[in-house]
Amino acid sequence: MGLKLLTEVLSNVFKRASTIEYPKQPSLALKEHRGQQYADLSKCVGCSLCAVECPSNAITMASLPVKLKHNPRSIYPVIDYGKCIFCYRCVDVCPVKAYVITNYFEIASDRPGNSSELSLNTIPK
Amino acid sequence: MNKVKLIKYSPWLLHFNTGACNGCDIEVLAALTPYYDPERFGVKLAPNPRHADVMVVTGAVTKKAAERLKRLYDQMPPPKFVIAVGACAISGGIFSGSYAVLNGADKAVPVDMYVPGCPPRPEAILYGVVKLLSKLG
Amino acid sequence: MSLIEIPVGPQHPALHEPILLRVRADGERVVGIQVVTGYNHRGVEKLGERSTWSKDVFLYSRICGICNTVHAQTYTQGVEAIGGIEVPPRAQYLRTLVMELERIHSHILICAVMAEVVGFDSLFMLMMRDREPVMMLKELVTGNRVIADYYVLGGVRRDLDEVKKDKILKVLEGVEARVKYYKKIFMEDYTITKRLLGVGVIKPSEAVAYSLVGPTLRGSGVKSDVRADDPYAAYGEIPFNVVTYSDGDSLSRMLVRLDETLESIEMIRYIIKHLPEGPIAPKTPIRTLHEGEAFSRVEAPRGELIYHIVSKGGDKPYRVKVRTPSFNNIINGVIAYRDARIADVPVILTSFDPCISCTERILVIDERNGSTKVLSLKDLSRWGK
Amino acid sequence: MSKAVEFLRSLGLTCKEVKQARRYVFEVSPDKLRVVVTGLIKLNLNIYSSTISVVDYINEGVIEVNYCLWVIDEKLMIVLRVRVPRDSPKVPTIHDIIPGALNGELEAYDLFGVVFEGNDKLRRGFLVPLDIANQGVFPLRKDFKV
Repeated sequence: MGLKLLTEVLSNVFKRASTIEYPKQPSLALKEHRGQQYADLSKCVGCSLCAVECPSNAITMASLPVKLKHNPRSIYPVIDYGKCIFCYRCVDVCPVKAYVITNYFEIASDRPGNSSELSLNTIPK
Repeated sequence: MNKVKLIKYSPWLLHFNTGACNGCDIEVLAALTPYYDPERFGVKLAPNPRHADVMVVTGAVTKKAAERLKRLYDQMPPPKFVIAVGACAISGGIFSGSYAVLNGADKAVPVDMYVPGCPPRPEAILYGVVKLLSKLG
Repeated sequence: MSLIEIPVGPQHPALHEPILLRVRADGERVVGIQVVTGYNHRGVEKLGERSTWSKDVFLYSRICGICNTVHAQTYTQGVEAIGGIEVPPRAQYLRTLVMELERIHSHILICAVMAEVVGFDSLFMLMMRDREPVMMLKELVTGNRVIADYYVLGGVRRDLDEVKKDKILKVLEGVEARVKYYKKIFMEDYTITKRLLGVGVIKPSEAVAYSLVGPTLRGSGVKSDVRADDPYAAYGEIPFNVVTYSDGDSLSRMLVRLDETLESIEMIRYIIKHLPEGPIAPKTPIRTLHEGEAFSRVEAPRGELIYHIVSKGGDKPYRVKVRTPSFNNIINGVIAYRDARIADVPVILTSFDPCISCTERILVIDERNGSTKVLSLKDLSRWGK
Repeated sequence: MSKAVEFLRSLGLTCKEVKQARRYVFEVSPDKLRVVVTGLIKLNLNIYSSTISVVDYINEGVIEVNYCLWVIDEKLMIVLRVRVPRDSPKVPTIHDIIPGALNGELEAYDLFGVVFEGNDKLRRGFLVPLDIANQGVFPLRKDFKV
């Protein structure tokens, strides 16, 4: 027992530390991780299915500032990240596959944010 | 020296579960373990609210736990800060609208940092803590 | 001699969950324990009646974060039984895979917490370190470390390819070696055996009468496992052993968990080798159901989980009754505290693998002596270490 | 044929058809419940109380109490179904016969207001927040509005 303990201690002394120096190093998040998602307005047709199917009612439909040809009702989904449970139900039910999925998770802020800015950046010029 | 600045060097966390599903709790616990090791930033779990500087609230704040939350917050010495971890602590998340839930920790105590996610990754929690510290100046 | 009442919780440095134990002590000896919960009651069952069948999968997953896929399994399995929905075999195997991954991380977690409670902090840190690869596997398969959201009615949401299979097998090899090492530590180390051996003994007949379930029941030597007795998902086709230990004390409950972890690793190897081909979900999503009811049982990491689902047709459930394993174990488990010493109370509670978010319920009093004078020690923080 | 199911049939109870395997649902009248449960326990088949599930059928004016018992030795579930009027739901307690039924009875009382006669540990407000419990309403009944 004593010898085994000694080898365990020695191997741990010479092993590289298992800590990831996170803010300096990139995190361990895999590309499969369900991170921040938002609607791509060059595809979204404003059908509101994601808002209906959201389990935590985090999606509201807001009106678009510009007219888009493929979006007759001129509305787009805004995800409230404070309410969103990142289940990706919206991604699954979307009939035109308009959601952009990322594994980005650094969205902590001093007020709950939403996806409207990210979505509006995708409006085709 | 400014008291707020002193906290910046070694904030002690108080973790309180106000009715979470345990998802956020085990991620807070995981954030304290060797892989993420927040003691690099001087972050440590406080055994007692009277020693704590930052309260980490997880979970949909139930009406019964909200009284305890207020009491714990009052017991902490100023300056004090609150981090709401997870969708439930921010707005009630999927439990918002239930008869037993207050819809967010900010209904009971002032919140300084929101960490979205269900549950957020340990890195996201660390990012929230570091961002709060850097905000203190 | 007057009795002293010591409140433990709801905020406690060792137990990260809101539960209040009112311990009545006569000197060092515990004479009564009062379990006060309800800090975690979120009214899930009422919320579920307002939402639709398909959205409720996500709600019921969030009853408990640690055992979220088993909650999703119990719910979908009940709904599929009512609707007569066939689940493709590949989806059944993938569901089983994720449930076993969850069992591994849950069992390692509670063994780590036990190490922390008895004051063996370095073991706690090591076990938490070796749990991280399992969480990574869960993220690889499902997309999130903790709450998987892997289920839809009739199937699963993500498929598994060859690269992921190889990765799972490789990581599990490392985990298996470490779990074997920890099992040895739990059986031999002086610090642990001194605190766990012979503490909180429950006899087999009592364990059945008081309706304890899961590793707590199997730790008392009663062979009862839903996976073997009442097979669901792919468990009918996967060979495995039901682990029992006969001593009924805290140590045997922990050893049941460690042995089950090793069993689960073997099961995952079998699943990956024999994964059938085919679709993983039905082509058209299921939205409405006809009338009916189902009693759906699943072996969660903590024991038998049961849902009673009543449908009156339409797109909403009429009633979903959830009974979680911890609800039986914590509240009826007060018998284990008989004549324990105060320092043993957190050990016994941890050996039940308490999951308060599952329980979220009521109060029980177990008192032998009539209380003479009750003193209240309000502040007790560094307690049990 | 299993001993437990045969015993229940010998008492003149009829089994309701359920789709799932290993589930046997029997309707029992409230006054016969204690006799049936005592007889089942005396068979020595390692029976534990899995759960007590309550369903509120508001249109029929009935509250249904389902005692789910799992028989370890025979690997089957026996559901004893008791239907009581909704305005005064009273059933005899079984927690002195099966101690493990206590938590289910406490829960059913707090959420549905089902009174288990003979159980002196029933009380309100430990699970339900006090502001709702003090109104004297039961949150899981169908007429309770959030």
